[in-house]
Amino acid sequence: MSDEQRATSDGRRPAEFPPGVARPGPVLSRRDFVRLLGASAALAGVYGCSRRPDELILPYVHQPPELTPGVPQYYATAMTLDGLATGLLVESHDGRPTKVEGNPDHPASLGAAGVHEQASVLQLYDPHRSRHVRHGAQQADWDAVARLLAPVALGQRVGARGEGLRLLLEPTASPLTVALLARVRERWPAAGVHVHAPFAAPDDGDALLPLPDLTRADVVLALDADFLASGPFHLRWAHDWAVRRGAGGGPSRLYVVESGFTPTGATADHRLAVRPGELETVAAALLAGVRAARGVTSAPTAPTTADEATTAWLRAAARDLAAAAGRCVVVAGPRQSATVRLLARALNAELGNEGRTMWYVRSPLLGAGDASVGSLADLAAARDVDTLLVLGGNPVYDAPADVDVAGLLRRVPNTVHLGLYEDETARACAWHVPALHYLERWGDARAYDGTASLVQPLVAPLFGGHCADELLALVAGEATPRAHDLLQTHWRGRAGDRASGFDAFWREALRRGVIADSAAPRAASAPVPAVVPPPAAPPRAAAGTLEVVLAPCPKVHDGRFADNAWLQELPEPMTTLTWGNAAQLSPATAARLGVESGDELALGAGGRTVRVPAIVVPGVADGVAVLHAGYGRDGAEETARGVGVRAQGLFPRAARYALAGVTVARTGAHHELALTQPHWRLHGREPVRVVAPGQPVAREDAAGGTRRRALPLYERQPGAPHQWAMTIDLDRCTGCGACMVACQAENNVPVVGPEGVRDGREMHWLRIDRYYADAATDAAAAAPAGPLSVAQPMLCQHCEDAPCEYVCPVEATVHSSDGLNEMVYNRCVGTRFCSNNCPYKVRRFNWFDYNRDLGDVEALQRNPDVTVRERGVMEKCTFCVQRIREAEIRASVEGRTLGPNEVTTACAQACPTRAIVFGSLTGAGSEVARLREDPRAYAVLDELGTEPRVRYLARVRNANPALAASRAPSASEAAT
Amino acid sequence: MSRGPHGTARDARDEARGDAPAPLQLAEFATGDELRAAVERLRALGYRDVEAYSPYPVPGVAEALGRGRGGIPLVTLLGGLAGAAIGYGVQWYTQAWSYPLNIGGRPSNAVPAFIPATFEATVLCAALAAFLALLAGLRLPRLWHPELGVPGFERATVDRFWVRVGGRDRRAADVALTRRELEGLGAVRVVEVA
Amino acid sequence: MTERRPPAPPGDAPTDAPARATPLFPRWANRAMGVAIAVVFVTVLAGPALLMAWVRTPDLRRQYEPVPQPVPFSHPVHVTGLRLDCRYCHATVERAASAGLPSTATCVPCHNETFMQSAVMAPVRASLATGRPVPWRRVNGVPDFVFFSHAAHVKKGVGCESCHGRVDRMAQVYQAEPLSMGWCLGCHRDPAPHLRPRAEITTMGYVAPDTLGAALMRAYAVRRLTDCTTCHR
Amino acid sequence: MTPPAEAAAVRAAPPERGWPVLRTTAGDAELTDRLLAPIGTTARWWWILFALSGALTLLYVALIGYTVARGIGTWGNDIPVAWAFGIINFVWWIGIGHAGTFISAFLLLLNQKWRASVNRLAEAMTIFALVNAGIFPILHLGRPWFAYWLVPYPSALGVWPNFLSSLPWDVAAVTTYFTVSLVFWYLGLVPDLATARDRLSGTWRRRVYGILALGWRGTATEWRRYHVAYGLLAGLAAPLVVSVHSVVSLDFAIAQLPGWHSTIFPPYFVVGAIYSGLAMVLVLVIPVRHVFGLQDVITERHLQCTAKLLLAMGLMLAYSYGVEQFSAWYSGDVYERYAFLAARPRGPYAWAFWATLALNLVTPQLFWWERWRRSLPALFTAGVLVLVGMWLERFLIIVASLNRDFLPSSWHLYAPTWVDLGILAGSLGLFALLILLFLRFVPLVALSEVKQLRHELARERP
Repeated sequence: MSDEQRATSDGRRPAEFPPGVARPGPVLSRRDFVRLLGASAALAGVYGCSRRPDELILPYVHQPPELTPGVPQYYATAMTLDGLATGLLVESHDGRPTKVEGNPDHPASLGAAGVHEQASVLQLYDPHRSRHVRHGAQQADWDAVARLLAPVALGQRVGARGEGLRLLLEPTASPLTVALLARVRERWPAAGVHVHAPFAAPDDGDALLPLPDLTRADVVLALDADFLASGPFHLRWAHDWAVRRGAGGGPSRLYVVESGFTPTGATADHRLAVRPGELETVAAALLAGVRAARGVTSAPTAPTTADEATTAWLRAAARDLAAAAGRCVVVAGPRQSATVRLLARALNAELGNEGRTMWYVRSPLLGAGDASVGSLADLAAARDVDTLLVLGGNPVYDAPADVDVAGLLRRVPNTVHLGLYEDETARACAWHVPALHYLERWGDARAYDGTASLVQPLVAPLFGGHCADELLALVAGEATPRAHDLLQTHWRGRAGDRASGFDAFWREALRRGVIADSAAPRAASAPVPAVVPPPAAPPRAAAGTLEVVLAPCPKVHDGRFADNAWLQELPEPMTTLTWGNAAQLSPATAARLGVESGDELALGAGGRTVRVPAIVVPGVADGVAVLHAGYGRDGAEETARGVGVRAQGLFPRAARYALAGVTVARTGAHHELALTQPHWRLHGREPVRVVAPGQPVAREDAAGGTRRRALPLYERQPGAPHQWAMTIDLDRCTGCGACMVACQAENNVPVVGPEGVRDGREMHWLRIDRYYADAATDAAAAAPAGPLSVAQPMLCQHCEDAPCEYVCPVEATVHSSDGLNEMVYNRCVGTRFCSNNCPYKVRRFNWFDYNRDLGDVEALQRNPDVTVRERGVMEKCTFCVQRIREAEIRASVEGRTLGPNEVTTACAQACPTRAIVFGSLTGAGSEVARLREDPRAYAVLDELGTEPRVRYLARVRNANPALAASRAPSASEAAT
Repeated sequence: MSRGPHGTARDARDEARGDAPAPLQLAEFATGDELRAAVERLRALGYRDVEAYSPYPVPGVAEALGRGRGGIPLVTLLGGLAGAAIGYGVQWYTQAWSYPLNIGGRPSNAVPAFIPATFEATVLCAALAAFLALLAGLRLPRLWHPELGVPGFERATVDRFWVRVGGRDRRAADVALTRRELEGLGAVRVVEVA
Repeated sequence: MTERRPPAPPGDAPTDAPARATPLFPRWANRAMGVAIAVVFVTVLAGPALLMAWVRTPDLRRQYEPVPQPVPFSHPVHVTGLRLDCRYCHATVERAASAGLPSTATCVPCHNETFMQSAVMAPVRASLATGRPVPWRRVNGVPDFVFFSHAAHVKKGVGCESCHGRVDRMAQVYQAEPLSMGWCLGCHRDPAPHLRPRAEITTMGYVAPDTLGAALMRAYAVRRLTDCTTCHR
Repeated sequence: MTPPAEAAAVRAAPPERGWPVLRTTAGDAELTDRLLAPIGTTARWWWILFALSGALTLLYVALIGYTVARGIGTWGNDIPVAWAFGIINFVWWIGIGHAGTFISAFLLLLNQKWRASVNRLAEAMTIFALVNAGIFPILHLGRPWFAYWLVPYPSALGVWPNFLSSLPWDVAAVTTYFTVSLVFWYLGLVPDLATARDRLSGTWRRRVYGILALGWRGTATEWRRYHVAYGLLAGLAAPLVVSVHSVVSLDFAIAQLPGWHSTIFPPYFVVGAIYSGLAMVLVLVIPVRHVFGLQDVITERHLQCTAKLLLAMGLMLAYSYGVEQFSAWYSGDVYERYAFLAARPRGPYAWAFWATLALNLVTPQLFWWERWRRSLPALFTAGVLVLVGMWLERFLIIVASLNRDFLPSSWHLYAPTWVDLGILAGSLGLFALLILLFLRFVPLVALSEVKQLRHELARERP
């Protein structure tokens, strides 16, 4: 269909196109005309040597000594999500932040960066950010806000002790913010402080956070915890888990009990799908089972669970845990009930893991275990509030359905909102103050384990704006607070005692991005009440109703990233759904309801209804629908508006994350879901291999004959000193998607929008294929072990005998002497023959001029080291050749030879589990050369004789023999 | 050697003898068979420079006049050979000599891959050679010919058959005699070309 | 005429059409036709040939075309006269992709107050006063999809002169070489003749002894880089 | 005997006794006038068709402009289906072209009498089809303005086309084919142009034909060498017919895509090409002989010979289909097997698969029976059906192979846009327009050949 027709094909199409998405323009715009002129010039044979345009060169007036034009620099800073920080190194080109990397010195990153960190740089340049202070309908300025909050004026309204003053913050662990809040409370003792975020760590006053040491855990059991792919510390945990998984002495074993299907669940060796209501029973059964296995007398008999298979599964898991007592870990999801979390604690205690593999830290979050900090519900209930400061967050959009925030904001005379956007909450507030992006502001933050970092700006505010600390300082009585000064005074107080002096401390803190030994002390044990509250009986699954789970979207989280086109177009890890959310149903449930992917459902509970398309996902527990939050936005974020459905509208405060007894009905409407991968079955093919521990990759192909390596047809041509290659360990890959966003940011990969994705025109150079073992997709979705699912990052394989190269008529894609499959955009005429002949289908084509309509602001994010492709040319993964060449030049400038492990690609750098390894095959100590010789190493489609430079390491399925009977792991399982 | 429509070597010799060219005379016949008979008879009578005109090739006439193939097959062959050489040469020069690149690991001088384009070049050059050889041999295009002004001659391309004698042919020097002989052959009419 | 003839097909009875007396074409039409064909033939052949020649002309590439600058800076005076090294102003040539244009402040140390007052230095004064850069006009440029590193070339022993010509003799700097891909390839395929000792990088009019090239190739580990991604990334 | 008597003798040969290749009773002059009559026709039907096809041609031009200005994204193509309508139309049109050369070259070499009255029209069809075929490969490029990069010329960049790729072979093949066909056609036209010069009225019109006729007079020498050259060209054109579509088939066969990577492709494509071309001949010849009343020149003999050829080609095509499926099954290759044995008969484009089989394999079976070979409606309909069927076959080969290749993760469906459909319609319009102009300005039957044939036949009769 044409753009024009597509516009009408889908009711939920966003009103505006996201930044960087081609819009249907006039048939022949002026730019087209100019291009055609260029074309005619080109026809005259002048292309590539056209008359040099008149350009100006503007040097500095005074050259800053630390700056060399054209040479990027890296600054350490930290990004916080739900109050907890991840340390980052941000690349800056001539003053423009262009790329985010993890900070190797930071405990929450260890050099990795997740999708949100990677994509945050695009949010900095989001043209939809608010640009002015607003009061009512008028544009106001900062001074007006300052006058409003000046102590005298404020006092007259909120009373001398601040009875009428309320502050609503997002969860924060920033030492500066906490200190400023203390000052605010000194000044206004009666003022109320409230914290709200839909998916922040537990808000039931539990101040202890589990801090497992996964590097030493032989057996891990997760109770609905997606600890490998989401949460404030997941990068670190994924790293630690992968370290143990890959260590000698056999891989660790991962059990996952969950209701939805998460990357962690897909990574598990054994997985149990249960309804959310059953989880407490399951946890209790596990505890009982463990006690029984350890021969503890007075072990209560295990409560009977739903069915025999489940009980058997739990018994086996319990035995396995007991066998690994002191070397195992039980983790519970942060959004589980107190009962489940306490049972997990009891399990770890029972198993003697405390002080060995399981530790606890006091939550650094404001208000953790502090009754004086109220919740959003308390605030909504509060009467005679005069002035309310909403410092970040979007409660109007994401509050529980039965908390009337809109009413509150209508009641309160003076409401001040601080945020990046004029979002739903901003529009309901009298005042709006543009917030600073974290790459624009000074501040500090703490990580999950308490480690503190400084947040430093890389660029002057693009649209003006202020940060929460400055507003708090205003309220606390400072006349003209500046974040930088506030921060320095705060830390001068605390760093003064250091011998080296404050300046040294300051410089070091900024350089390393971490404040030395600021982590919270680890507690070896946590108090477990003598009597763990008895598990609630699982709700009867009434006929025709579902249990609905609300989960943070792996992409837009709670909606705060909904305006980020990179994240909107990032395929959801398990469904590859882009540009929206859907109700995830198991095949059995879908069959029972008679719905297929795309059919619209009406989910109803408590008089509230949500209309959302269904999507069938093997592995979701039967009778359960999983909804992702963060969609159906209605703020000023044009990219986000109208994309997906607002799922929060269904969930009351009492059941924020799981709601039972939800009625379901088909509306008859159907939506064409924007999936990047509509086919999950393997059809007897073996792109992914699964082996048992220690077993080499199967040498039989699907047909049963022995797989012979295709003999090389042609003699190798002499090569360069380095031969670049990559290995991807499928046993470490969780499919989180960080590599995809990293690639997009590094290589100026455009966004095509929902229509583009539906038309199969997404531009990702690196995609993550998600396969389900066919047996699973058909029947075994309900089986206790759940389906076997494997994620496979797929990118240009840089074949040595590349099928794409010999079919290109103009030598636009050829092979370099160091083994790269080169793509020369400026030579490409766009026959697309190369894509047809690429068996991996990793080539991407510029169907429209995706970069033409980029605004000036968005253009600032572009990486100047990578050509921005024009319409009509093919593009694909280059192994980040710009990094390779820069490294080579740097080495030769420094007069040394380049090491084999010195260069890395954006995807490999971002990967938290180090599943992707890049380097040169030549040279001593080459890691990639070593991994290529691993018994698990294989090449996808090697029977075609393409000799790819990318090798995959087979997924390991470390099955528990006691459970292996239920599902025998083997290569053929993944294949048939 | 070919004997062109206006004679060649023989003309030269006549030239040497310094004879004036005999006036051209055209005789019209009703049927192709009459034409063939007339031509054969004229040759028997010793006319050297005889040409026949017909709307379609009349069997036997060209043979009677001993017309050859004008060397067209040879030119075509040479054209084909040249085409083959150019075709392969260009490919070898560009791929293996001027800028050899590693393309899919294939050898630069990929003989099998060069066959199709070589073949096409061969055919193209051969065909053009044949066409040009024909035009050149017939000295076409030549919009004006003395015959074309003769009233009634336009039917030579429709349904009538003509014979021309004269030119560098001493046998045709005697206009009256030639005319009688032509009429004797059953010509519908005989016209002297001005 | 008594010989037996096979029967002629029907319809051959003379159906006399009006006899046309005047010929369709005059006699000169033959030559005219020949000339016409020749003309067409030549133009068809010559057109592309001329185009290919044209794209190689200095005019198209604005080669040798002096570019007037806001400040009439004279390289001869500074290079030949004052013996300034190129790197005094183009400071980053050895460590960055860009050779770097001097910041306005670079002029100050030498150009004392009085000289600074001269009319030609007005833009420099303005720049120092307002903090706005001097708008120099680009002389040598490559398309956006070409990535050129000065540092890489200088370190491998390619002199400034090789691409920029005798700047010391250019009253107004102009583009000395075609800077076409073909031209780049010439050197990338056979670097040896274009190399010089690193010490001589900025020397103008340096002539390397014939044998030196090969030695420098070894000394500086120079490779023949004709991979596309050497320049296109 | 006197001429009238002989005329009677020929007239006495009725059509039902055998299949005369020529049944005209007219003399050379009358025949000439009748065959030249269409030139300058001003019939109403002509103007109506001219308007229609002209409108479609304008749409064609407009949509080409739109595609170039906005980008190839206005088409339905995607990844993995990076080729679709553009290449389908290219292969289809170039295939149609083949029948013209086949009839004029092969039948000449095989000395088939029935060639004479249809070869002119068939060759015209070839050239006009090639005009369309030449447009699509350029138009489907992402950056058509750089199409000339496929030609080896000494550029300032110092880079060249890649002759490992079949696309430069295409350029060579199509260019050669077009040039040779044009020369062959024109050479055959020269004597008739001379006839037009001498027979038509209107000085200027005659001058135009006169220039085109190059001063042909029909001398014995001219005829002799003309036949030598014409025979040589036929000898060169014959292998060209085989080579061109073989090269086109290599666009697919040199790829390793299941459904493309098949050694039977070259002969298979050549057969299919001639097959569709013969169908187009039927679709053109039947109405033309009717409106111009040429039943006695283009007789039932021609139509039934074409029908027989259609049947023969149809059977060869059936064989090719069979071999494709068999080798897929026999290879045991999982990808080949899926592509042919699963995806095509049962996949998303199964409708195209079954439609192709029905249209291409069932239709020609009609012509085992003489009564169908005689029936004009049957012949015309069969022609249309086969043309549709052959287009669908190319759709199947290209789209149904691309949309499901090696990795299931990259499978994606394809749907054309209104631009795709408009361009296809436009190309049909241009073809029709050119045919109409041909009928109006060019002798549509080879006059001299028909006259010669007529006299040969007369001589053969006792």
